[in-house]
Amino acid sequence: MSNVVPAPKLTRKDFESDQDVRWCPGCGDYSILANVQRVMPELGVPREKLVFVSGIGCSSRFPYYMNTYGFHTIHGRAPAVAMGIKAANPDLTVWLVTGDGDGLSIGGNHLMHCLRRNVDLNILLFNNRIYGLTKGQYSPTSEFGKITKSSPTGSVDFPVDPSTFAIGCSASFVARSIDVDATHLTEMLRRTAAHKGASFLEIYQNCNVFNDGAFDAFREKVHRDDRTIRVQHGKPLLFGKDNTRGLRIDSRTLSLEAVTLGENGVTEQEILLHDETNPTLAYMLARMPFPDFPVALGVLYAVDKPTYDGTLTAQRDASLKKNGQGDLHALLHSGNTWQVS
Amino acid sequence: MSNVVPAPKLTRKDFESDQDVRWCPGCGDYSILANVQRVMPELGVPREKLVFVSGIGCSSRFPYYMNTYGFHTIHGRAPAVAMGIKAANPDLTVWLVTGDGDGLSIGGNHLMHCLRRNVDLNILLFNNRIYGLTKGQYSPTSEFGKITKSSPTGSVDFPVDPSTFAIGCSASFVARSIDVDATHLTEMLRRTAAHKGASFLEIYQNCNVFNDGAFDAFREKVHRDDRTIRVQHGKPLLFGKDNTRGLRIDSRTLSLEAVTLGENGVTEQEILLHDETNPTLAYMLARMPFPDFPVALGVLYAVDKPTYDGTLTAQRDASLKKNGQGDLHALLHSGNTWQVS
Amino acid sequence: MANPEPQSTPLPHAAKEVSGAVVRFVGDSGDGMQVTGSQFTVAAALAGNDLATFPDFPAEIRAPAGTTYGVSGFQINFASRDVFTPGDSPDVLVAMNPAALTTNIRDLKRGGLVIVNSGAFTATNLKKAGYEKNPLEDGSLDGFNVFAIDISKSTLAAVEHTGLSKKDAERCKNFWTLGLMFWIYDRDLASTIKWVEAKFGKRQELVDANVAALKAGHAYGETAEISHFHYKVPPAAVAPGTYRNIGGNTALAWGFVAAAQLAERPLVLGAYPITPASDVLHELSRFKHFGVTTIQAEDEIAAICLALGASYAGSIGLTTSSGPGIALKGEAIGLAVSTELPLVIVNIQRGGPSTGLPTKTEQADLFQAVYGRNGEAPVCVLAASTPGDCFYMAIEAVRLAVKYMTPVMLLTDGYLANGAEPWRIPDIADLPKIDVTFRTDPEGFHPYLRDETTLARNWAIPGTPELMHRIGGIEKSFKSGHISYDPENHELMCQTRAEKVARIADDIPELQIEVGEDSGKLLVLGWGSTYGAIREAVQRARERGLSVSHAHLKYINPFPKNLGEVLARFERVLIPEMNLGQLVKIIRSQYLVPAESYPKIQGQPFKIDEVEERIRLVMES
Amino acid sequence: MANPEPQSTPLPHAAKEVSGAVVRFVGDSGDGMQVTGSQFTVAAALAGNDLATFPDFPAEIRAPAGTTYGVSGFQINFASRDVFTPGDSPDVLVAMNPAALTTNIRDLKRGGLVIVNSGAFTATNLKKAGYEKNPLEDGSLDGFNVFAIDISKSTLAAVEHTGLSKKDAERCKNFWTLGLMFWIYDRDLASTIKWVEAKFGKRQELVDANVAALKAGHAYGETAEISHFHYKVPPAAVAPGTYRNIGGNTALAWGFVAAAQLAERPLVLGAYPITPASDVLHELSRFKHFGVTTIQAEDEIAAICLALGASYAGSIGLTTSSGPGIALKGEAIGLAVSTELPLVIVNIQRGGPSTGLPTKTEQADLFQAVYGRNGEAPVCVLAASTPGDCFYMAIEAVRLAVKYMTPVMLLTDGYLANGAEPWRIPDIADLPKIDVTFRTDPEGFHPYLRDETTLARNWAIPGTPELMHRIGGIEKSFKSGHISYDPENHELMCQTRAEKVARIADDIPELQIEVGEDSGKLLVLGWGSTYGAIREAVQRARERGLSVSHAHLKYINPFPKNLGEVLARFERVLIPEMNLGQLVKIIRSQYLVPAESYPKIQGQPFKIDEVEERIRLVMES
Ligand SMILES: Cc1ncc(C[n+]2csc(CCOP(=O)(O)OP(=O)(O)O)c2C)c(N)n1
Ligand SMILES: Cc1ncc(C[n+]2csc(CCOP(=O)(O)OP(=O)(O)O)c2C)c(N)n1
Ligand code: SF4
Ligand code: SF4
Ligand SMILES: [Mg+2]
Ligand SMILES: [Mg+2]
Repeated sequence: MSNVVPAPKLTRKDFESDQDVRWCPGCGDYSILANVQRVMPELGVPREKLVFVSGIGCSSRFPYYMNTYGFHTIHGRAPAVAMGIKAANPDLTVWLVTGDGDGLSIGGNHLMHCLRRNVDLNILLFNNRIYGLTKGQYSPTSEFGKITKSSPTGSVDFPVDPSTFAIGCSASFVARSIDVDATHLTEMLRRTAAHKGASFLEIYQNCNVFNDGAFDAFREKVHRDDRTIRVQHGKPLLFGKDNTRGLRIDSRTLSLEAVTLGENGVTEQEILLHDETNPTLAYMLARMPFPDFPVALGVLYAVDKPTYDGTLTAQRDASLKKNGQGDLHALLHSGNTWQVS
Repeated sequence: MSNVVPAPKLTRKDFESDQDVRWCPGCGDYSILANVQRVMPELGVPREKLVFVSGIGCSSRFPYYMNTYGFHTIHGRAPAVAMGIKAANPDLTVWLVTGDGDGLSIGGNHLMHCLRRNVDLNILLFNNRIYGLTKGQYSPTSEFGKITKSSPTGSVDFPVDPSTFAIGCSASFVARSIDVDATHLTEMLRRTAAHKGASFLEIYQNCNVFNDGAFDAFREKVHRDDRTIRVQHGKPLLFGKDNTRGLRIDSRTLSLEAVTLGENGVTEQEILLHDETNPTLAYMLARMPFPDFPVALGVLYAVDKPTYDGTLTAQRDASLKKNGQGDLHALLHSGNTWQVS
Repeated sequence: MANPEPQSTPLPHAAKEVSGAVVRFVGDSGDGMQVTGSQFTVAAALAGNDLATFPDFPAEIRAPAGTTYGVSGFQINFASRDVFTPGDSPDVLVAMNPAALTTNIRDLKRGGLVIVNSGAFTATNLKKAGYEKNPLEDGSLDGFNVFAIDISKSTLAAVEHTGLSKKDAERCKNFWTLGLMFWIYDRDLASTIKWVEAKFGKRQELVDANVAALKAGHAYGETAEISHFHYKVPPAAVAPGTYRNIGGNTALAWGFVAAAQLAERPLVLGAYPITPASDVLHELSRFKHFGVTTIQAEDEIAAICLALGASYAGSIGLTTSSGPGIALKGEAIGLAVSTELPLVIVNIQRGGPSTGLPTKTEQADLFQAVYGRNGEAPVCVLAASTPGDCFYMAIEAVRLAVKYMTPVMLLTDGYLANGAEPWRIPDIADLPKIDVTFRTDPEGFHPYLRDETTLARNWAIPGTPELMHRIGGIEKSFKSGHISYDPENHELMCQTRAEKVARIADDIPELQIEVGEDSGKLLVLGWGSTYGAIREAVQRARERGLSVSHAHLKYINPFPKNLGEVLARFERVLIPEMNLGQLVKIIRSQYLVPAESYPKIQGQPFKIDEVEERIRLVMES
Repeated sequence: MANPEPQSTPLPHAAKEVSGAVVRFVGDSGDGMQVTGSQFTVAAALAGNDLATFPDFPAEIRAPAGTTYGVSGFQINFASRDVFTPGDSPDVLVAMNPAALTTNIRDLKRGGLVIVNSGAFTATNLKKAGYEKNPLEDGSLDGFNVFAIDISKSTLAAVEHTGLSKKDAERCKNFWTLGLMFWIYDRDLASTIKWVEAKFGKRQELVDANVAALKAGHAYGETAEISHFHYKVPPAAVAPGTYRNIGGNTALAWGFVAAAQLAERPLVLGAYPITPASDVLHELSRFKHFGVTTIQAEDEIAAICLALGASYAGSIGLTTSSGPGIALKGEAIGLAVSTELPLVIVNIQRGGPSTGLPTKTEQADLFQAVYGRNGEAPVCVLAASTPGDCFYMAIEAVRLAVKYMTPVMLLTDGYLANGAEPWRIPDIADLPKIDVTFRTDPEGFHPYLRDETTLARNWAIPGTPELMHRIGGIEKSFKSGHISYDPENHELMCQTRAEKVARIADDIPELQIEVGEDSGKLLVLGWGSTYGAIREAVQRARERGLSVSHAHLKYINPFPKNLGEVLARFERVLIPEMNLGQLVKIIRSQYLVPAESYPKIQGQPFKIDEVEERIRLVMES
């Protein structure tokens, strides 16, 4: 141990690849990339042990810009490829980058199965509520009635909420953040990295070309305090300027209420404490209707659960222990054999 | 109107096709088939307006046995085919029969999208927690650690709960029943038929060849009262022999408690009333851990919401009203044209 | 075509008559080159020229300004004679910045005219384009006629009076450029002015500015030394009728609208966006009042399945995609084959394999179309040969699908999809009706009863009293339509499905020789979008006295009945394709003729020169 | 083979020596015919016979008892000479109920021996089987040697002492039957008794009952008039060694285990259950201690993608499926082609199109294997020819995949999967190591650097310091591995990928003539599971003096280098295939020889007779 030369500390620059970044100027993807590159050195994982896997979409170009291993796969299939990588080498740290189309339209099934299996992956879903790369069709997260090239009279699909979906799939870690808030985003990236198992981080990302301003109603500085709530484990669910508003449970109707402290005698006592381990609360927070409620950002849900790759490894080890290293000769000669001489 | 000859009343027999039913003797599918055939005449839909669509699996053989229109499609794709049928002819009543493998493994994505879009379909998912037709591999609903041909040392996948999944997909109707309970099953089939939109009915179904007894712990007569709860809108969530047990909310921990009336001073007052329209309650009921809690059967969730096919039709009508019947000549001559003579 | 002529010095202002020209507009994605090209096209069309156009988009949505990968281009070939391709090498290159110049100059004809916006040749832009020195100054453009004009500055001056911000004002520079090009080719400004007025309607300052820029550019032509370059391209002798310019994807979409009307059935499109097919979805989604329902599905598998469901329910089911998406549809195409339902699958091919070159053209999905399924799963395969032909092939695909109760795969490609040509608008009354008869008679009914001639099974749709039946992907009895595992029955059904598709040959036109004699030394056989290049190349080779003919396949499975005979009448057969030789293999396997392959797989269409050169080589060998 | 001989009356008890026989056991799904057949097989193998077997399962899991669609069968061909197929028509048919009789009697040789359980010929069962009269009584079996024995009753009597319930007791009737068959073919009971003991281990009463039934059946042979039918099949002259009986799917699974050991890399299987491929997943999932990881994926797309991910990470990625599942993998195979990663895809073909005949065999996915992808996406295609050959072809697939960094598609089919044959167990030391070298040197590294000979790119796996790089499905630069939209580069890359697969031809054995001369009148060329039938048919035709030879393709893309020459040395070429003629088209397109197709697509393998007859017809025409 004493002989190990400490690796030189890496910096953000070390995580930049030699390729020109080719997103549209102003795209929210830039900020996410910068924050990921910023957080990477902190995590202490050597670059060669990092793999970024993605599907197809603007967001899925991400791996090209990271100076790590990268696999830009095919549309929707990144979770499956990532799972194969982890099954082959659980030692690698695998990040998966996907979009709302890639991850929830064509790839929804793989995402679901990867979440329920709790494969140890860090999943970043860039939700811009649009198909960017194919130039602006509505996506499964676009609002009902959205007018796009493929829905000139308004889309007829009700959207799916990525975090609610993840909770429905029994994900063990569900969090939400937003491209423009570097502090929050880096914090969420750290939590995502730290969680063992399938960590699902939805990131609201502005596509300034095809869906500009999709999140302005709560992303703009003026609205941020009032229209988002940053949930923190064990802390009261307060929001608004000076934390004057909060969430309370109406236990008759089993639903959340957004209340103002001091109004109608509401006290901080009544405000719910956030509990990351409570699936019901996570479910309610994820799907609060906007703008009646603020948008919940932060770690909505996080519990420990055995990982798929961990169980695979354990089974492999147990089998080795029980049977010893496989003996091909013995296998071929097992059962009935006969000799011809 | 007065000239219309009333159609002769149909009976169960009228819904039996001329094909031999080819499930294993003793399979739970028989009972479901019988109950569907029993309910059909009540619904008053002429047989020619009924279409049964399925994927591949034992359960998916269902359409062959119904004397209606039927389409036995390919593995996992029934929701998409069904959606096409409804888009082409919203006048048809379409039932979709799928299995836990067909609907949740290969077909999970189509199911999700069909639920969130709220396509007007009646979806029956036969959950036997196993792949029947391919002779007994574990399915996405099989319990963790299940030993099957493909998992000799136990499966490494955490299961997905179909109803919880449906709720996560923002389904507008989610119900659960069980093959052996004809009364409950027929009631649920009626409710499923009555709901406009994507009605999702999960039916626990015993595969007596490859997963016999999967539901015995709560299906057996002796356990039924204690280990299942039949939820009914507006009624208290009581269960157990003589309804002596019930579900109460612990609003500190935002979770359900199974309590006994009279014990520790628990009164019926404290027992939750079931509210089909409350998604949070539906979510909690769907995923109650067994055997600490009873298994919830009944309509867990039901709300009205525009249907996909309804909105499509409305848009078609609006477009006709606005633009008049499309004029091909005018279309071809639209924009810049020039004359050569 | 021999223009511009750098050495000659015609009188300024006197427009010299030429037979045609190829012009390419290139600039940054934000420079509005597509609009410029389209407006130039309209003017040429209105002037009666025959023409063909091709835009070339960057793969990136909006690459950073000034980069080479952000260059957007538009090429037009217009002439007083028939035009079949957008042209090989431009006579005129309009380059709005250094990146556009560096990526396109190598294509320009020697001695061609280059118009550059010198205002964009800043140090930063030069660096982004990878220039070490300014090409306008280092002599590297010697041999071309270079006009370096500070178009940015001229535009700003021209629109100053409108009070636009500098940024908005500079945006008008494409109209300045267009004005200059209009002067060079002696075009009327009227149609563009009308378009600007319609486009910017309420924003009068934008109308004023763009019109001012247009006129300023035009005026510039009169005054500068560029006034030597002043041409007139007389109208082409084309068949009388009403014409419009049409792109392949639009023609395709309209063809399906027409087909649905001709069949008097609703059309249901299931599609998932993918380049270069998305525009068909976009276009068709505007036609609800034509009985067209478009569904943006969650993926390509759902898209085809719902189209099939719609067919089953009595609509015309259609699904459109490109290579990777078509790959995903293979299993469901098999279901359509087995259930014998009409279904049209369009593959707008792009560069492969895998994601490949999504914005580039290719013809390498032919094998996939003909062979790419499990089991014996024959489908009818058609290919459109020009943008306008997409309209007719869409109708043909629907006709054959419903008549033979079979999936039909229609192939086009990125080049057809994005390319455009003037198109004589057909008279609706001339389009033949498509007969659709649903089975309603319960007498003796079973779902796999067949028409004796076509072998099509009867189409009995849900909602029809007394015809309730079940279908699916398991083998069915020839006699009852019920599931059957009988060995002989399976063979009979496989043969019947094959024979049914084979019989389509009786119902399609025989193969015609497009150019040249009915027999001879060399037949150049093409399919799909190579039509124009092959046709012109063969024409030119013939003008040089070579015994060569051109025939073009629009029906690939089955082939036209006389294909074997046609092949036999030529000593040699050459097949140019944008792949490594796929049609050639199918032809060889079927007719055992030693057809030769001329493959090109560069994401770019054939040039006429390339085909002509290959013909020459083959004839010499 | 000429046995039983109905007219001869040999002395009872004296076993007549015959060269071999074909026996078919048929009964209800619940009658245990598979066990009976397997035990009979083991005994034949231990007696030194060469043999081949084929089970025939019903499509339904457990059809209602007594129905025709619930009939389960097992056929064995065993002999004192080489055996290559499970035999055409049985000499002996053992039918446990009327449904089994009615569905199988037409296959029996004229004069063959029929043993039926008359106890099962109840009115209900007769009706279920569709008999109006009892065939044991109405003379319809005249011309066969029929022994109607109430096996049910005899079994009950034999096991009465064990105190089993009637239901359990009757279940032993297959062992009674087996005992009788052991007597007829003079087999030793020991191996079966050992098996019964191992199987029922702790439940002594079941051991006792089954052994008692077995012995009773055996004893019955001695006493009844059936004792005329008493044969001895001497051992075959086979190469010395240790043998075992092996089925195709087991051999395949073990081959992959062996390949992983030879390559010293872990194996990762991604699979989704599908008939008839599921057993490979089942088998491989037992081998965790061999470094084998199996993942039951959510669908076939995930299955191949995770196998590809595993390959990327340095394991041997494998995915197994059948037709419809392979159709779904097309897009991902393209990604494997583009990223040039080693990947083995196994297609255990079944009847198509679509769901088709899932439990039946077919070879109709050849086109899909060779051509079924978008773009120019060449993959290496191999085919195993016998159950035991599956072992070696699995190793070969892995060898070529890792050596050439390419996806390899290995084709087998339902017939190979479920069929079995005696197999000489290879010495592990004789199996050649598979060399896998990962790139570790950062000097001059880029991911698409190639080996000059194989053109394989270097395999640089995550975890390797300093080699961080990005790959994907977009076209890459030949020179740097970065994304490239360059036209010439795309062509170069397409050609390189094609050339790489073509070069595999330098690394595989030349095509050998299996039977017959190196040249002559007719070459019968086969591929895959038709090996045995073709081989025997050619042998027989040669015995009748015809100039015919047999060659068999195990490498289909690329073909062996000498294939063209071999074809040229014969006047005619006949290609029997279980499809409508797929290999024949590929051969014709490549070599322009007028190869003739002999298609059979009935879900059933070729019979030797059928091939022999066709050879005769061709030779006469
Ligand atoms: C099989 C397949 N289908 C369709 C496409 C076309 N396609 C590329 S990206 C994309 C959607 C991208 O949307 P999203 O995942 O939200 O990513 P974004 O571009 O918005 O970041 C589609 C439909 C494809 N590449 N492959
Ligand atoms: C594309 C494809 N993959 C796999 C299969 C094989 N297969 C048929 S049914 C089935 C699973 C059936 O399970 P489930 O849906 O639970 O139905 P059950 O038989 O249990 O009713 C599978 C894997 C198939 N037919 N098609
Ligand atoms: S299209 Fe939208 S998401 Fe894509 S790069 Fe541009 S701004 Fe970003
Ligand atoms: S295998 Fe199971 S699910 Fe399928 S028919 Fe038999 S009992 Fe029913
Ligand atoms: Mg998006
Ligand atoms: Mg199941």
